[in-house]
Amino acid sequence: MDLELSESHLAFQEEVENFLVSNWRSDLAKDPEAISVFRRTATGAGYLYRNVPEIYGGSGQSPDVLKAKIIRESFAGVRAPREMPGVGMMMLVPTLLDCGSELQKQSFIPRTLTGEYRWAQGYSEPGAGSDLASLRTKGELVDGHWLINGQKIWTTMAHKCTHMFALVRTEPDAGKHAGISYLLFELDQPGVTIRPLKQMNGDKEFCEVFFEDARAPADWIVGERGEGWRVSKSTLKHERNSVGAASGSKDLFDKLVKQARKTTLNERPAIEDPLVRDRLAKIQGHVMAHLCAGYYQLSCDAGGADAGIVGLMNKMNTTVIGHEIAAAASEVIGDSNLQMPDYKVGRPGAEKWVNQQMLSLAAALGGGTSNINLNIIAERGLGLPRD
Amino acid sequence: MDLELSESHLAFQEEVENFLVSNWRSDLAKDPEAISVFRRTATGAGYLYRNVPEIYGGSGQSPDVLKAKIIRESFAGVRAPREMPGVGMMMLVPTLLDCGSELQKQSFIPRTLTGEYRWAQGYSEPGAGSDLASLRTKGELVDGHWLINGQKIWTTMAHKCTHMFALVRTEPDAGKHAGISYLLFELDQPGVTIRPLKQMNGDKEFCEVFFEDARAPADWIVGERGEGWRVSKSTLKHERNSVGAASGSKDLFDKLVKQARKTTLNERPAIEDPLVRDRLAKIQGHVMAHLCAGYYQLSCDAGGADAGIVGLMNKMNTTVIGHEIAAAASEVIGDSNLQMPDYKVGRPGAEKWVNQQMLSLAAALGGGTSNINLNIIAERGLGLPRD
Amino acid sequence: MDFHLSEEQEMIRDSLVGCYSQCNSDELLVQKYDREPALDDELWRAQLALGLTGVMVPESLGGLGMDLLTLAVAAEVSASYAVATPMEYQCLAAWAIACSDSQTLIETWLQPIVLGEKIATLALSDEGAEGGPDSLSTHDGATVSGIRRFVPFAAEADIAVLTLGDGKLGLVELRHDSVVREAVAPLDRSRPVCHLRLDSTPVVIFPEALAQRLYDAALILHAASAFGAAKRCLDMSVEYAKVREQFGQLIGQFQALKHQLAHMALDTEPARFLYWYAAHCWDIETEDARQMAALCKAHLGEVAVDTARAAVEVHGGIGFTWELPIHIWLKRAMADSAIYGTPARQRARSAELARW
Amino acid sequence: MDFHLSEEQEMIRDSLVGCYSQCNSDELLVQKYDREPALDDELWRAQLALGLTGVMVPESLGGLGMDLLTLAVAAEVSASYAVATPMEYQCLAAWAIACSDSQTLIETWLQPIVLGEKIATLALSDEGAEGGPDSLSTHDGATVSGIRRFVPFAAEADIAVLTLGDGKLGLVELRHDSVVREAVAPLDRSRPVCHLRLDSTPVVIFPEALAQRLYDAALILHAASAFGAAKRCLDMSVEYAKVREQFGQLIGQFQALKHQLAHMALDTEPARFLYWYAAHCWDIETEDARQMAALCKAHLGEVAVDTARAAVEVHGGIGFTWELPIHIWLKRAMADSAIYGTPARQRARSAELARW
Repeated sequence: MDLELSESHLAFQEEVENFLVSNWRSDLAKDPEAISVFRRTATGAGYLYRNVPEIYGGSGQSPDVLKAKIIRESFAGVRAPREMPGVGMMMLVPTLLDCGSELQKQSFIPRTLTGEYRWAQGYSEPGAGSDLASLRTKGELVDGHWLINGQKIWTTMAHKCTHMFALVRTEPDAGKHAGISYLLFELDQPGVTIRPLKQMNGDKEFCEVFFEDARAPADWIVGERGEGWRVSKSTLKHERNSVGAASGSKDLFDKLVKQARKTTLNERPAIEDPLVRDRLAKIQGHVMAHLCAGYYQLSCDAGGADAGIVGLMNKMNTTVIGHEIAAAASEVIGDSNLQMPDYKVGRPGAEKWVNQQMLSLAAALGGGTSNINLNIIAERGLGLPRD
Repeated sequence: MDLELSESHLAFQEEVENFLVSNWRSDLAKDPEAISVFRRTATGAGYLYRNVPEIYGGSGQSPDVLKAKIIRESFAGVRAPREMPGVGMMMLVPTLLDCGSELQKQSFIPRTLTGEYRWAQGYSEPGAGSDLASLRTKGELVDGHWLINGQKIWTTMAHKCTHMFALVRTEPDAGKHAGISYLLFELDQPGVTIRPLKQMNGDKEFCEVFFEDARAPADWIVGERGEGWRVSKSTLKHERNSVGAASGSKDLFDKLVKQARKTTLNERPAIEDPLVRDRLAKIQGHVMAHLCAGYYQLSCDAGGADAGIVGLMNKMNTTVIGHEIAAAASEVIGDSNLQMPDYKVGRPGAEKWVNQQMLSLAAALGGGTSNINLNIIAERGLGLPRD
Repeated sequence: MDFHLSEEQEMIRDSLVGCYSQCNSDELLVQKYDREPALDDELWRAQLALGLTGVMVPESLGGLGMDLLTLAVAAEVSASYAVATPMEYQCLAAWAIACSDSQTLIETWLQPIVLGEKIATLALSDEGAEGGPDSLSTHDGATVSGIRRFVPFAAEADIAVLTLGDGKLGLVELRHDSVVREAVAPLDRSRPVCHLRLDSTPVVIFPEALAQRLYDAALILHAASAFGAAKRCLDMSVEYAKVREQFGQLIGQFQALKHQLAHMALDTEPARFLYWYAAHCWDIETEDARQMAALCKAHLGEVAVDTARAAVEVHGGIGFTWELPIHIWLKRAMADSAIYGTPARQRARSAELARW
Repeated sequence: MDFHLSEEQEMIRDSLVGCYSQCNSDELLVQKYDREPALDDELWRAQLALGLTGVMVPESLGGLGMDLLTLAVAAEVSASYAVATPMEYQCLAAWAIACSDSQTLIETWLQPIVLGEKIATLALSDEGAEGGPDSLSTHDGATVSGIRRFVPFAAEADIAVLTLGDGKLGLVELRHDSVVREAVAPLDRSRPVCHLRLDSTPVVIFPEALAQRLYDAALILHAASAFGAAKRCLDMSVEYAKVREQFGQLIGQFQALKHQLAHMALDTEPARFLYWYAAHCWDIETEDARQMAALCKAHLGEVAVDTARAAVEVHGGIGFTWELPIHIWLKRAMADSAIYGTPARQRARSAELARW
């Protein structure tokens, strides 16, 4: 066991850090043009879009989870821009690399990497949440175009996107899964209406998207007709960020400890309160177990091995820890629970944890996700019989 | 709202207390003959066996939950003997009163009340726990006797009993529930073998009972052939002890508080430890809610009303509180958790809570009882659809 | 021995349900919740018309002469419809003034409050919180200075009854020049709050030391209110489970969800009787009344937040939206849980009051 | 960066599994558990034959020169077969003596312990418990008096390494006349315990202040042992759910049970890596090594008891019997959780060590 980097990875780390010193200054952070240039340079150096071939605008590196981790951490350390965020890069690009036509790869991938195309995900529908395959949005091929009718929901930031990739029922007579195709289309067209959904914390991150004869060119289908379900499952050949979830939990936990140092509870710093200490230490046990399981997964990934059941647990652990932190936070901040944080009037104080208490709920949602996650752990992880 | 007794119940309470002063002295507690005499006198006075008609040895009083509560508490206060404990009085007698033949009532009830007949319950089988109706112990009517073959399990104290009432499959060709009959038989016969099962805490409260051509007279069947399932469900027309479970939880909780006063933790009485205080207060919230719900049920019972969903919750609440107390106790007693209480060498100290930690598990058992209880609360209490 | 509400209490409860289910149906409530947080005039007038304000004022002083249990049941109903009025504070202020043993206070303020001509709120300190009991102080017995955080409906109220330490209560007029009401974005938009800053504000001190009784009564009302939120969240979840389908069946048929709902019910349903009991103990002034107030505030606050959070999860994504009112009860539950001391704080008080 | 066991560690683990699965199969274990609690000679000899005792003794002193992680993995395996030997204590005693910087201690005791000619145990104080660190004291540096509670395998051991406060360690011979070993009925019959009463018992003080390192190592081994119990309970429960039928289907098909098992797995599986990590921190002496030892003892102790209790419930009535060995791991988990400080106690220590 060795948690230190190998010689060659240490050298790589130095190389990345030198690159950043030469190519990034924090005062560029507000200059979109400089950011674009930086991303291009960093891609050229092999640090971004590592899993995307050079012909499509990536840097085409062979997978190395440790290098990926070094890049992630070094870039984050100086707040340098990383890959374009969002489902375009996370989901569509790997799918196109796997199942897209050559034309699709050429037309969509490079512009997604530059951020010119921003993608929304059209999966969930009001009647098809955890049971996604029961979706009803319809696509018909009429005169060389797909005509799309129906409704999607929970599309993250659709109102800021240019395109959508969606699962659409194109073969009404085929079976539940076999009737679905994977279509691409533009969002800025008369047949598409986007309505942001206000969340309980006042933010508007998710949208409903309505289609009335929305149109897509006939060849903007990924895979064949009726293959959409399979296409959407095409594995993400990614440098998996297996410690990502855990280190997010740890960051949040560390912030709560900091809050507890600042906040007064019963006339002393909350961190000195025995109940707060016990509660935080209890959470830290979970956080550290989760993080160490992440080290193990990283180590497995790096060696091409399968981490087994703990590899299925990241989502649930993050959710559970989020709930625990929410409950502890509500005790730490005391009467500040009565106040809604208002980011418009400046940096909020302790009441920002009111927002975290709400956001911790979102993690468990998306249509019974926790229950489905538990099923997966039980069936795939423990080998229990399917229902 | 009024938690005090009415005038008439206060008068009854006084009457009971006077009766006890005249008829019970604690030095009689070890004299079986005196106890029998006392039970007879108390029954004559209308205080015991209130729901059993006089002709079968009871006192035939009309139901009154408050009077029942007064009797219970007054008798308990001076440790006077109450009704014969056990499933004979709890389950068999009400069943016979409901479904038994006149002959059965006359032969079995009076001797059960005096304790001459002590009954074991033959319901569960190794393959039929929470799914009781899948039982397989077989009964055949041959030459005027039932011949019984098979096995029962979890029969409480069978090795100290004289008789058994059992559910037995007598109609192998009928449906799952319709093939079952309710039979009575003697345990002291060659065809019956009783093997006490040792529990994790070392006690032997439960038994396995094996039948090889065990015999019962043909007319020792309660109800008709194939009616056993219905007979076993015959409602207990009892003065329901709806605060019973809750006050048991409260007694246990109070004992833990007492323990926490006595035990030293981090060089001070455990009760002064902020974590212990918080934990105990949290449990007290549950205990008091459970107890107050019991007051409500008692009040409903007294008025002949239905307490609704809380009436279904006593078992689960008791179980959950038992678990919480177990967890708190293990923190209070510290390293005494390493010791098994040994009742043979005298009164155990703090380590008696080790036994409670184990016993709190037994409450949840009996073949998935908690899960079945939750189903009942969800389906009957909340009206959710059955599976 | 009778652990039931009286017929009169049930009548009041039923008439409130009748009133609110019309004026604050879910659709109306969702619309109202989008406006700036403020006192709901329509419902305030409806409550005044029902004569609620004097519920705890003795009959000799023109009130209904009923008990805290009655008001607590009313608070539960108001909570279950997320009614945006300061009625509970108004009622307790009226009670405190009626019991103040001060003719001046009674003559000046009781009738205007009972008639609803003046709006009263409570400015109680959470004894353990930042800026605790000492942050409001009176040196001369005639004026008061300092800060009190999170005073409900302070923007609309005419007067506030304050705790001043040592069991003392005081009354200040909020429209006085010396009073600054600093607006705060409230989590619970059905109960807006301000921070009060007083600077030599004239105060009338109550001759009777009623602060503890008032504080305990407020704890119990917030417990009742928390129960109202929890129960509403439970009921909405059960109803949703009976109509929402996934994988070709009602989600209420999935055993895991069934058990989640059963656990929510196990937490919630018995807790109603704990707040009844605590109110009853307060009413008849039992020895453990103070402890029961703390315990029931702690227990109900925690149960309500847990149940509301569980309800959001039962509803899936839609449960996280603004359009489904479940967040309204979540926020009410969070506020009830935090105001005047969090569950852990109240458990510590309960332990102390139990002489552990 | 490599968070895996080394091949050598895996070999040791596999050879232990091979050994125990034969000598301590469930059937044999259940039989043994009915006897008076005592050291299991057969397994003790098997462990000696594998050369475990010197696992943490430097190669220069004739040991294997391996690390605590290796011993912790061995402790996990021993726990999962409920092996009734003091091997972990023997190994740590050998380590402490080897590091003692005392030629006398090394020459007198190291080889007999490594060869298994002498049996060693640890008599560490749970710093916060009744009869804490001060109950054993040495005035003259040559003798020690006082009580130490719950010393494992003290009835069989020849020597004990004691903590004496201020980071000091001492070694006493238990067969000395001045030592009273008071038998205690152990909860965990696979690890019998005695109370030690010392009255001017001759003691050799270790020149090196190793008490903290020794205590931390013991915490980590008990955490590993707790993990072994938890994992075994989880595995038994999953297997049972795959074979037991009720209502005409495998109970593992019921969603509620599935989720119970998933939650048990969520608690248990990642926790293995926490004890690995804590052992690794101890081995390379990181700054937070002490804190991680406390944290992992607290976390694993609680996880193990919860998981074992859940496993009993999954098994229904049969889970409560003596015949099904699940209670053996429940009791081991309870003992691992309580020894040297309960989870709450260890969390308080962890908070302190984290400088909160």
